Amino acid sequence: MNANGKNGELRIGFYICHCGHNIAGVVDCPAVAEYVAKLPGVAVSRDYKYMCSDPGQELIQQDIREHKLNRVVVASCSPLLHEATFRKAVAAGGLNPFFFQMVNIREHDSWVHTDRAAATTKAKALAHAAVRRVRFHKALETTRVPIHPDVLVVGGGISGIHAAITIANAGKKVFLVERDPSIGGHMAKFDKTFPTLDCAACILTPKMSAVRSHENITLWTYSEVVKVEGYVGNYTVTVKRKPRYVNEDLCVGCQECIKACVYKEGKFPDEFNVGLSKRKPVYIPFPQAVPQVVVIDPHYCLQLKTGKCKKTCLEACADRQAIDFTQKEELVEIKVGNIILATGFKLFDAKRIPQYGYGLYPNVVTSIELERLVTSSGPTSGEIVLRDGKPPKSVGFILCVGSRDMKTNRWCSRTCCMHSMKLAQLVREHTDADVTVFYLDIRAPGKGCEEFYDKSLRDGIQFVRGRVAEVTDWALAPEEEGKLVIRVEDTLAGFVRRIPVDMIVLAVGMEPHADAQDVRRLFNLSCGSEGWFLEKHPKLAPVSTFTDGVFIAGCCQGPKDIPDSIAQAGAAAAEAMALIDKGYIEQEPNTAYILEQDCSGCKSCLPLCPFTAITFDEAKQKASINAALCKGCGTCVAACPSGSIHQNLFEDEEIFSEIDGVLSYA
Amino acid sequence: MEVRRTIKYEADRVRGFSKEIMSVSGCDQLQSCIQCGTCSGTCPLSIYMDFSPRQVMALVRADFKNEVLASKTVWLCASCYACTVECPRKIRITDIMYALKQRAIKDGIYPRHFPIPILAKEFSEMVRRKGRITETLLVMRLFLKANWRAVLGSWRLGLGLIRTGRFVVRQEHIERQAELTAMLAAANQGNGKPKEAA
Amino acid sequence: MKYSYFPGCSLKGLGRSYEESLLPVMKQLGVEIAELEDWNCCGATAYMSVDEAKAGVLAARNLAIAEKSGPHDLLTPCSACYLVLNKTKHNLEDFPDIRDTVHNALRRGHLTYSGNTKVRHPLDVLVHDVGLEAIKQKVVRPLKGLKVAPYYGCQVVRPYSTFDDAWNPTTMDRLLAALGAEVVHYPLKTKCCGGSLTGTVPEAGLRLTYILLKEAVRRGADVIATICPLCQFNLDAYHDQIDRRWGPARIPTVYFTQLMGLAFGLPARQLGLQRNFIPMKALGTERATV
Amino acid sequence: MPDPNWQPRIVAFFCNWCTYTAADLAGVSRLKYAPNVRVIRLMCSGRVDPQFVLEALARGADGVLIGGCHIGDCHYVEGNYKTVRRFEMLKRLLADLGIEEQRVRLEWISASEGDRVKTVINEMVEQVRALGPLNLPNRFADWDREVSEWEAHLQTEEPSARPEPEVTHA
Repeated sequence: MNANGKNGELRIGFYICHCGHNIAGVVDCPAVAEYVAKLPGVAVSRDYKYMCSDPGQELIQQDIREHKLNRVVVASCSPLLHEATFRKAVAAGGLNPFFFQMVNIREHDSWVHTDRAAATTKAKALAHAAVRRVRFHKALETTRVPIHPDVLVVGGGISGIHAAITIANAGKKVFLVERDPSIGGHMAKFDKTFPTLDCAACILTPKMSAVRSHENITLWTYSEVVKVEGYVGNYTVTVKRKPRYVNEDLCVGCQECIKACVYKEGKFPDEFNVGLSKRKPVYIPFPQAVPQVVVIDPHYCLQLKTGKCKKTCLEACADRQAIDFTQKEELVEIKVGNIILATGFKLFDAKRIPQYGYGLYPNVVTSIELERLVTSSGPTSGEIVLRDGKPPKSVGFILCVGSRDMKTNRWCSRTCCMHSMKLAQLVREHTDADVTVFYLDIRAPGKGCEEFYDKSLRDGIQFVRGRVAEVTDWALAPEEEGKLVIRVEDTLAGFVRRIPVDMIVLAVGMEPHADAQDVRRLFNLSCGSEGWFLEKHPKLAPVSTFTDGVFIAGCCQGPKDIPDSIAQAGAAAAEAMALIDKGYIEQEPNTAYILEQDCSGCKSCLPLCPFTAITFDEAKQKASINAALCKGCGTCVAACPSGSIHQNLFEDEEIFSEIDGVLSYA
Repeated sequence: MEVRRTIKYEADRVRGFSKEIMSVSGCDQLQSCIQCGTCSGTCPLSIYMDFSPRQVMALVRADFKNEVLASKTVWLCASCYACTVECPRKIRITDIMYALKQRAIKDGIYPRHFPIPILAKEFSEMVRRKGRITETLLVMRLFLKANWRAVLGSWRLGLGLIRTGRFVVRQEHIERQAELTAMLAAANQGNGKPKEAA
Repeated sequence: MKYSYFPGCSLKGLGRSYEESLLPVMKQLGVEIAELEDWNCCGATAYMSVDEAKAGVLAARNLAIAEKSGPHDLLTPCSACYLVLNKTKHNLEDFPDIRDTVHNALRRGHLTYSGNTKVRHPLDVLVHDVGLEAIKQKVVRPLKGLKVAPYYGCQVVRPYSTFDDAWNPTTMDRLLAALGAEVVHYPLKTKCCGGSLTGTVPEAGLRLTYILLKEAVRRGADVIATICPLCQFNLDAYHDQIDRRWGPARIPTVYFTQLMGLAFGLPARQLGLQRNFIPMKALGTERATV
Repeated sequence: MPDPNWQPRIVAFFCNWCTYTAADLAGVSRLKYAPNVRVIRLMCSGRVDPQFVLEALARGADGVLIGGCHIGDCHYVEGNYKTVRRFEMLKRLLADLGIEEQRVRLEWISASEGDRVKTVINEMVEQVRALGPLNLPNRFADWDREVSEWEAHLQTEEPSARPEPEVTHA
């Protein structure tokens, strides 16, 4: 016990936190303190209202000085929350911070049990284990790992764009990788934004241009991350750049090739207009696309499909020679220190609720389809019309389509109420139609949103509270002939109604991308049960993840509106920049090490390490571990047949003493 | 003008009623009801009900036992299960309706001269005694008990059934009636374990 | 291919033409059918309304007898029986309390049920076990030009069906098409026919029947095909009352098995088609006298 | 007759990233579960040395629960694969020792599955409760006593039966 007091005496300070009533309401804290006081080596044992408060931390420091403590144990909340706090306090008291052990009696005890006696017994057992364990603790030093200053942002929607620009403006290099041929994401498809009704393009386009022109941003559209290696500060990322068959550096976006294409008219569903219009095999996704570079779709291009085409596009491009049918997929490797994921969401497929007739009745559309219809740059140049070209006389909005429903998605998608009211107002603006909104609850908590709801009410939009049961096309009354009929209980009036309308708009909710699980694995993240990326802490670390140096922003974390997405993107950028500006991260010294004299040279540890931290010295016939590469999982420690591998902070004797400890009190 | 007070006082609630209904197998999900009205909107018969299915859910949850049991709603349920399949909270509404019907019959609280509870009772009585149902006989019995006038109104239907050879007058029955009777009697005793206090 | 067969009370009474057509069709296809020995009433929806425990016992006795009789699936043509037997099967799996009560009662009759017997509807068996190809091979008189509205009703597709969608089932559509019939788009295919309310509360029950009929007529159907004895009865038997209340909506309603029989070349009388109130004229069956 | 006040004692080894976090989540969500489990935090389920499990049982635990990230989700890429392999070995060993299989359980619980922590712990506590106390420490004592008695017996009764130590001379 080299680090103990002068004569090797162990002097442990034990502190149990009441956490107000959080712990003390279930666990008898004074009784635990009394019990621990009698354990060997314990010099001080106290219970205190809030250990994490300044006076609480001061108490530890004072005791270290006055009682010559050389070990500290705090029983309070989860170490994932406050271990760092107490280590700092211990260090401030003049002790090595790793002479500390934390006991989780809140998340693992008082919050999950109701029986006071049993919870107190458990707290004593856990405290006993820590007191035994801390005896074996050693003085350790954290190591510093430098942070690579470049950042990768994945996803070029409004969140990714904002994060990239924020970081680039601070003078850091950013790689922005987008899967589609243009950045802009969902927002680029919107006409106006709630609750201010300002034009989406007017506020988004300048940011998209800023991305293109920013000297610190490398923009790779039509690209996907395929591999991520390394760890915080030092990630090596492989990006797949899909061939667009057009040289980005040479194309000037004149679109002559599109005009010249052998397909005289668009023939294939236009993704940007959600299939409401047609495009050619060679196209630019939308007029404001960034980059202004055409893309050739290999699924439809005659030349790429059959090799037999007049290649009129090549002629049109003439001496610029930007079109290159030989382009191949490319893999590019980059090094970055931090990663921000802003991969967004996908819209709920309305066909999954067959009773609303989407796909069966042509005038049942989704909210995003109406959004395209209402946009002046859209397929109808801003005319809201039925499939037959006539303007609707009545429009019904059905809310919560695929949301708040245990059979589809349980969550509230948060934006559909406001989005629908915005569209409802635009319908009123553009047509003479009567508009009825069918809702469950109007959720308008954002700034200016309740006022927007009030405006909708005063604009004469009808609101019927009830979840629509079905949309049908059969008439039971003369006014229903030729109409779509909504059957719904008007829950406020208290009876069932049949309401005939010309057009029905389904407010489809948000859900995680189909490949969210693959992306999650790629970046080593967790997902909640719904499939959204999981933040490190729902309140205190909303953009951090359990993987250091990987942050999340926008709707990949859960449904949110534009202001919230941007706020998160800014927060993620700030978190990344904080790490970059600090220049290094302190690594938990939980690395494994090999006692050379005990190593038998059996090599069984070598293949176990996924980080190739273990090397073998053929001359000495001994293995050794590179602490800089070791991530501290301890797998090799458990596997070493000769017991020569040890792990700091998780030494065998520390764990054995913990096992002893938890079992020593019935 | 005649007026009626509709206010409800706390004393009008029958405390524990909702718990009792929710303790019936499969009915606990009622707690999740968000009063969206999908059940009423989907129900083909809600347009004839005095309380819509959604309102019944609310009344049960708030312990308004007398109001629920006296309503026609549960008896108008045709057991088509549309509400159960469509409910976004996966509430087994049809089963709750059954639980309410059972409760109503047990407590004798149901609308008077209403044929449906009578049908249910006559049906079960015929099954208990014969093991099988002879529909035409059952319907005759029902009409006689609930509304003998209807027999006259349906004479054409009866005649048609006779002509098409569908009017069966011989009571169907099973062979081992004693076995069935013993089993039904055993069902009365529950699972053979002492019942937990509700 | 062998199945146990639970006819249910209706197929011995008002719905006897269902059985009359089902059995020869199955025979034609080489499907062996053995009627359950001493089966009892499934309890239907009425018994559930009175006593849940007894309703479970009634249904379980049949399941137990079926299990005792062999490892075959239990063919259950009546929708109500199909629902009740399946529901009981599910309840026995899901709710220990019901399980204990039912098993306790079964012991009195020296019966046991371990949950092995599957309850299947003939539609499911015909399309998924026998197969459309085998059925097509038996067709000698294709139902060419016959416009059929496929009507499934409620209790086969909801809530316990495992073989088709609860909102938009298509099994019968495909079967009818295999017989050569023209299948009419009929979005009311899973709407309720009114069940027993047609008799008890005709104002409500018959209105549902009327809407089903009217919409089938409006969509140009010659005949409605059904899979349930109560649906068939409701859609067929009340036309005089419907006429009086809302005006005529006359269209014949037959069992899908009757259409199969006709396509297989069996005589209409052998399929019980003479029992219809509204006769099927198109294929030259005898007109029932009303 | 077992002690009516007997409560199963279960030692759990949870990985820091998934299962320990899930247990924290269970706490934050105020889910309630049986108080019989004592959790020891490790960075990865791959750190669980079979000896930890044996030690826990030898020291009086009635069951051991190991919790890690789902396969494919390991924070350390593949640590939990090693856990699986070791666990299989361990189960065989425990079977040889006559310890019931249900006393040792390996579960994958991700950081978001707080409710699963509750379910698994409650299930396991009930399973172990049904099995009754394992009581290895006392069994060891019994075995020790038997062995020493037997040795003593050998020494007193048949000293000549003991083989003479072999001595070799260089």
